[in-house]
Amino acid sequence: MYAFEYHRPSSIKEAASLARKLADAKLIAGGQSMVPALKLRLARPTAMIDLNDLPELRGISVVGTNVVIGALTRHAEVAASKDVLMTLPVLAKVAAGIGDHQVRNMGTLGGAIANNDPAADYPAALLGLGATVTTNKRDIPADKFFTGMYETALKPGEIIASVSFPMAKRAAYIKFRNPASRFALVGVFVSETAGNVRVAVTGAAPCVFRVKNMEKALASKFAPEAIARIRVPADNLNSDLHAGAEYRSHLITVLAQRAVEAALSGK
Amino acid sequence: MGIPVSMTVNGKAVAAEIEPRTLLAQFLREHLRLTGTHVGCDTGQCGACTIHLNGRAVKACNLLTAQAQGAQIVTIEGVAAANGELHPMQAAFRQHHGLQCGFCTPGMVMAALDLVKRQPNPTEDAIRAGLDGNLCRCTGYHNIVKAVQTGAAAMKG
Amino acid sequence: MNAPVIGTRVERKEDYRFLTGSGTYTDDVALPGQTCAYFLRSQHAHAKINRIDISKAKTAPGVIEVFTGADLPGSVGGLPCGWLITDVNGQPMKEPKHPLLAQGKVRYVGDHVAVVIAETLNQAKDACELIEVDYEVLPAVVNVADARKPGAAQVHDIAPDNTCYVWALGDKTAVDKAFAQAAHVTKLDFINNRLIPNAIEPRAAVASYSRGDDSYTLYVTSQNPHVARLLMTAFVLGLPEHKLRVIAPDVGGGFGSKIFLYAEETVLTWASKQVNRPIKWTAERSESFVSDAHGRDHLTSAELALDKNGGFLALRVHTTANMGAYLSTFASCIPTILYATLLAGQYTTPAIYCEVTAVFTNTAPVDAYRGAGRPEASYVIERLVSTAAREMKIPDADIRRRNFIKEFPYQTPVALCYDTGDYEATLTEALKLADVAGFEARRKEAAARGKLRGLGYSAYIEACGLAPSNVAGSLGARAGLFEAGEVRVHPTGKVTVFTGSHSHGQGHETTFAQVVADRLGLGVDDVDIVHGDTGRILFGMGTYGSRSIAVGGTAIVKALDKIVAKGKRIAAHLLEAPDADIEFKDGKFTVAGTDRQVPFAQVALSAYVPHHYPLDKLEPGLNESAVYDPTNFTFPAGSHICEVEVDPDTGATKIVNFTAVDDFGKTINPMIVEGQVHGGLAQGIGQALLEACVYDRETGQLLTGTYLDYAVPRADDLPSFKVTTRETPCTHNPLGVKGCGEAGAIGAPAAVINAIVDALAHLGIRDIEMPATPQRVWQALQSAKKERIAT
Amino acid sequence: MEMSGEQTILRPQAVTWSSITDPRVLKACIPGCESMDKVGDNEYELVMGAKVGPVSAKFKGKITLADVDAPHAYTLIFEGQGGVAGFAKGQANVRLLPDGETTRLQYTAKAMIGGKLAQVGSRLVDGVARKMAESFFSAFNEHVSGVKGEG
Repeated sequence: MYAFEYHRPSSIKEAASLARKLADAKLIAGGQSMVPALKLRLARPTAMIDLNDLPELRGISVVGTNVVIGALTRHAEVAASKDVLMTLPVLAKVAAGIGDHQVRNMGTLGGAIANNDPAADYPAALLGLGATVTTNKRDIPADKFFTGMYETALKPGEIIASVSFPMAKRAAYIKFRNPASRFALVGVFVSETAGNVRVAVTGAAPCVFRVKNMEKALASKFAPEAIARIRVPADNLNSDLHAGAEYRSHLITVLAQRAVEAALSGK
Repeated sequence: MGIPVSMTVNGKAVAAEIEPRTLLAQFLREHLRLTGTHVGCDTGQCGACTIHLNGRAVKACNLLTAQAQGAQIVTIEGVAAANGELHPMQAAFRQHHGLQCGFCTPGMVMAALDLVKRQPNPTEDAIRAGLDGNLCRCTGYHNIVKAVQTGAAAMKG
Repeated sequence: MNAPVIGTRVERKEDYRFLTGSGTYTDDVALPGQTCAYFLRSQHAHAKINRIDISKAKTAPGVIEVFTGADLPGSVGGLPCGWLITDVNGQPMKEPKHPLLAQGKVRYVGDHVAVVIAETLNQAKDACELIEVDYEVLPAVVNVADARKPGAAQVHDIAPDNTCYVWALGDKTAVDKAFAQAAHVTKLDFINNRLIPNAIEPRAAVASYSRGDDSYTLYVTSQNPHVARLLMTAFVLGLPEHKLRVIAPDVGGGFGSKIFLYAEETVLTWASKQVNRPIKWTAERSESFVSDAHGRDHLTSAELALDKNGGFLALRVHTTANMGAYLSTFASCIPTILYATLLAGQYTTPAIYCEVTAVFTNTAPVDAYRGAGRPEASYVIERLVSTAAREMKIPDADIRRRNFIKEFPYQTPVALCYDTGDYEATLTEALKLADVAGFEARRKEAAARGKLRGLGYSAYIEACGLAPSNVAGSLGARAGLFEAGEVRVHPTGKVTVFTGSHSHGQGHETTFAQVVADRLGLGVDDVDIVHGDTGRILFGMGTYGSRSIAVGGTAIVKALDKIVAKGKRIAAHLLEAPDADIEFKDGKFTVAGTDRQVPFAQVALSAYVPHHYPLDKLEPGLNESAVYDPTNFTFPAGSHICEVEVDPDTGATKIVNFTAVDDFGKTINPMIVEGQVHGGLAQGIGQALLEACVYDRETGQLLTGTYLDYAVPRADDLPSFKVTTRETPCTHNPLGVKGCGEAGAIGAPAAVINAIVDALAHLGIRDIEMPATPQRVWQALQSAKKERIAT
Repeated sequence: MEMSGEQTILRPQAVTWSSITDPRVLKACIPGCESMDKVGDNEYELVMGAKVGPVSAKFKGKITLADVDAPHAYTLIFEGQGGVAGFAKGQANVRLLPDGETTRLQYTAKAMIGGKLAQVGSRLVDGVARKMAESFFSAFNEHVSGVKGEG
């Protein structure tokens, strides 16, 4: 690991001003992706800005028909939250399947979505539910938030405060794991909210994306067979050691159907 | 340039001035000489370095020491009774031969304790799923699963 | 009378320290004044080094020294290979120099270029980045199939066509003749996938030098510290052997990868004198991936000839084996002596011919990994047998039974002589335990859920207990393969045993204590086992090839024989009876036919307080050692049955049942034996379903260099196993033991793949390459579907 | 993996050609390029920063324009050393096809990484390479056409 300065701001404002001021500084929340990169000397930030003293970024609340989760809330907290389990159980399930148990005890919602790993689970949940990301500056709808591979709409000095998830009539997330990393080889999130169906796919392409033709088919009939013949073309899908684009394309259809089935059965 | 850190480790208050880049695992092993916390990988998968931070299992090699400022830390050295008697979970690992080379063992025991705290009556599947953050290359996990079941039962008793 | 100790599930003596974090692994060792080493490794698979500039690194903060290949004196040799293979033309194998630090060229990603020794690890790493290396990158060859192609990159000038040797075993003429007359021939081509051992403790070393007596101490993660010392002093560094003490303290798993002498510990030992301070190096996992010796990596074409009844007539095997860039310590004997000799399996196949071509590639050296040659052999046989059974419509169990060896001793056509076994019994037991009778019902039930079930068999054999030294010597071994043991009885009758076997998870401290306690009538806690220290132990060849109990254990038994013999003479004196009348049982020396007796502890005390002692006939003290060289290999064997369920929509395979019935001869501690089987199975299943070491075929970059891409099985990848043993005692060692450490890894891969193929066979699929990842299974299903549509 | 793409440049072939061989333009369009200095005919030394998620590396290397067939085609070759992170190589074959007052720019590109980057990040190589190529050529289009390129 290279040497760096360490800062532990006590307010979001201070954190944001440090982030703007310090060139090549990195925000650290749980650090579960950041620390390995540091250890391997694959990152050389001049400073780390630790957000762990910002309790206002933590917590889960139900606001009307939305579940609002603070950016610093750990995956394990979301997975175990009674509020989440009561109002939006699919989100608890997504959180419970991220990384491994120890990672879930450290990793945070804000960290995960700011990192936007192409195979991460939370981006699928945000996009699949049409969630809204609230930063210290503005609200960003999920459709605008994830802009590319490891890229988001966040600007320098912009810090995620919370994410607001609309409750769903029904929803499910099915993940086919990479056997080594346990990230999503392909993960499909399906939801039906008031008059709105969403299908979001992670792991399959450089960035999480929606499958509009599946959404359309499901909007007219929310049943697995409605999408059984819809394929996402392999052209722009990822191909790596573990899965080729063709296989990923196939998995999207299989998993989407399973997600619909699971959403219908409420499991 | 050092930064001050302080925390409680196995019930004892510790304070030190460290380089910001010091990992918690490094701090425990090198500064405090608590070498029961092992380091088996550099990407955060193997779990040999698992400790408890404020009661939750985390990977000490995947944390900056500074992130543990003010925390309550328990390592494998803090699990047995003060007189040296094994904790029921440790005893169960011995009884069921849930360890061979012993290298993953401290992390495995720490993860198992956290698992049982969440699920006092874990099924075999729940144990296997709950140990997803720990690699063991010796046991094939068969006896670890039995040990955790027995340990869980003993912890209730 | 004491309760029996042999054959009981004694809890392990070593566990307390491991469970409380008080074990001492190499990286836990901290010597005063210790420095840190970091190795600069090649990022290229193959490159010429035009120039190395270490000037900036040398003056970096905290740096004590920087060494490159040029700094090693001419007297320092390369890392030796311990086994000479003679090729089909009578020529010795090609043995290119294996330098400690690169000499003008690097030959694999991870090859050692320089070492920086600094006050802290971060300083060593910082300085390493200041070393400037001018590489001229050369084309690389990584794949066995490419190595001998015209125009392939040449790894070593002295090995044309990248060929280390072409070696053969068996009667080619007899095999050709049998094939000509066969009613049926089954042919399969396979890749035995390359694996990375991944002991969870990374390799590490701490070397120190004492100017006072010109001696060295090396703590190292080794399975065989004496061998490391011998090779390092006599063959590489040219140091007096007695001036180096090698200590392998608690070692966190090895699986073969810690048998070998590596560059790192050797460089550290040499450098500790240059800097006159202790030096520590601990591999980071990403270094382990590129620099530990890998395993397997065979490309094989195999054919089985059968008569019309399914009787095996002959087996023909051609294998190309990847040695990697250099010959590691035992690399050359793995795909030959430990592979081809096992090709008879459990069967009476009368004619067998095997040709092995070993090739160099720009990859990490390949050497023994759990099973070492035997898993590859077993895979060849058992895949062929199940494929032949399917083709000839003979049930799996029947074709095996029809060909089992039933009379012992049995001389195979590939050099080995099996002393004993009962293959029928293990198979029958396995069929029962796996509930094969109920399988069809389970298959139907799964089919109703849209899942495909399959059952796979594997009846494996292994040669363990390595080995009679004279036999090994005649086959090219450059070392003996005996083992040493010493039993030191203390004045109070407590015992310390010194063994050359090393324990890195196997539980020797318990198993060996059981052997001693049983023999001397002591409690297990009255016996301590010391291993892993050349300063305390007579000698040792170490632990590998499931040899510890059969060879190391027997050495201890031989020493115990001497203790008991001497004890009898002391007791005879104390009891005033003739030596010949003394019996020893349950810890007491008794005059036969009387109740006059003296307990073991009193005899021990007399030996050290020889007031009433036959000083005219016997030396005081009670300390005996023995060295045992086995007369034959041992032949553990068993039957594994795997049941899988394949999800045809995703290609994912789930192991729903795994049964292993093994015959290890007598078992000392069934709990430990079962644990060894479980661990072996996990690695065998890992090979079959999950693990693959992949290098980029063009560039030689390691693509599976972290746990994010190399899948070591986790708890939820595996089922609970059904494991039991049967005992046909080994006929040629006193304990009747055969060894159990590798069985699981040997038997499991074929069982798993046979099961998957069984699940898919009705769709026209006859093979799946390991690891059978979901994508591979799905692709096989897709091609089968296409073929069915086409025809 | 080889990837390909096309941009429609709203400038004639000759203008497009002179821009795509202009080191100042290249410098402006190569993602993360910090400096670029001519060291020979069609040969430039450059320093560029690359950032992929938590990983960032600075590459020092060389850009060579080979197989130059003015004003139709060339091959752009990049080789960079990223220190402890490893190294990267990339190659793009560029063709300019005149289409009235506009030019169709076609490219095929491939990338290769070595060292720690390859060891840790093989799953990401193709995605990163695709992104780099797309961002280079669309930046070029934007630079030359004065409008945001469409890939």
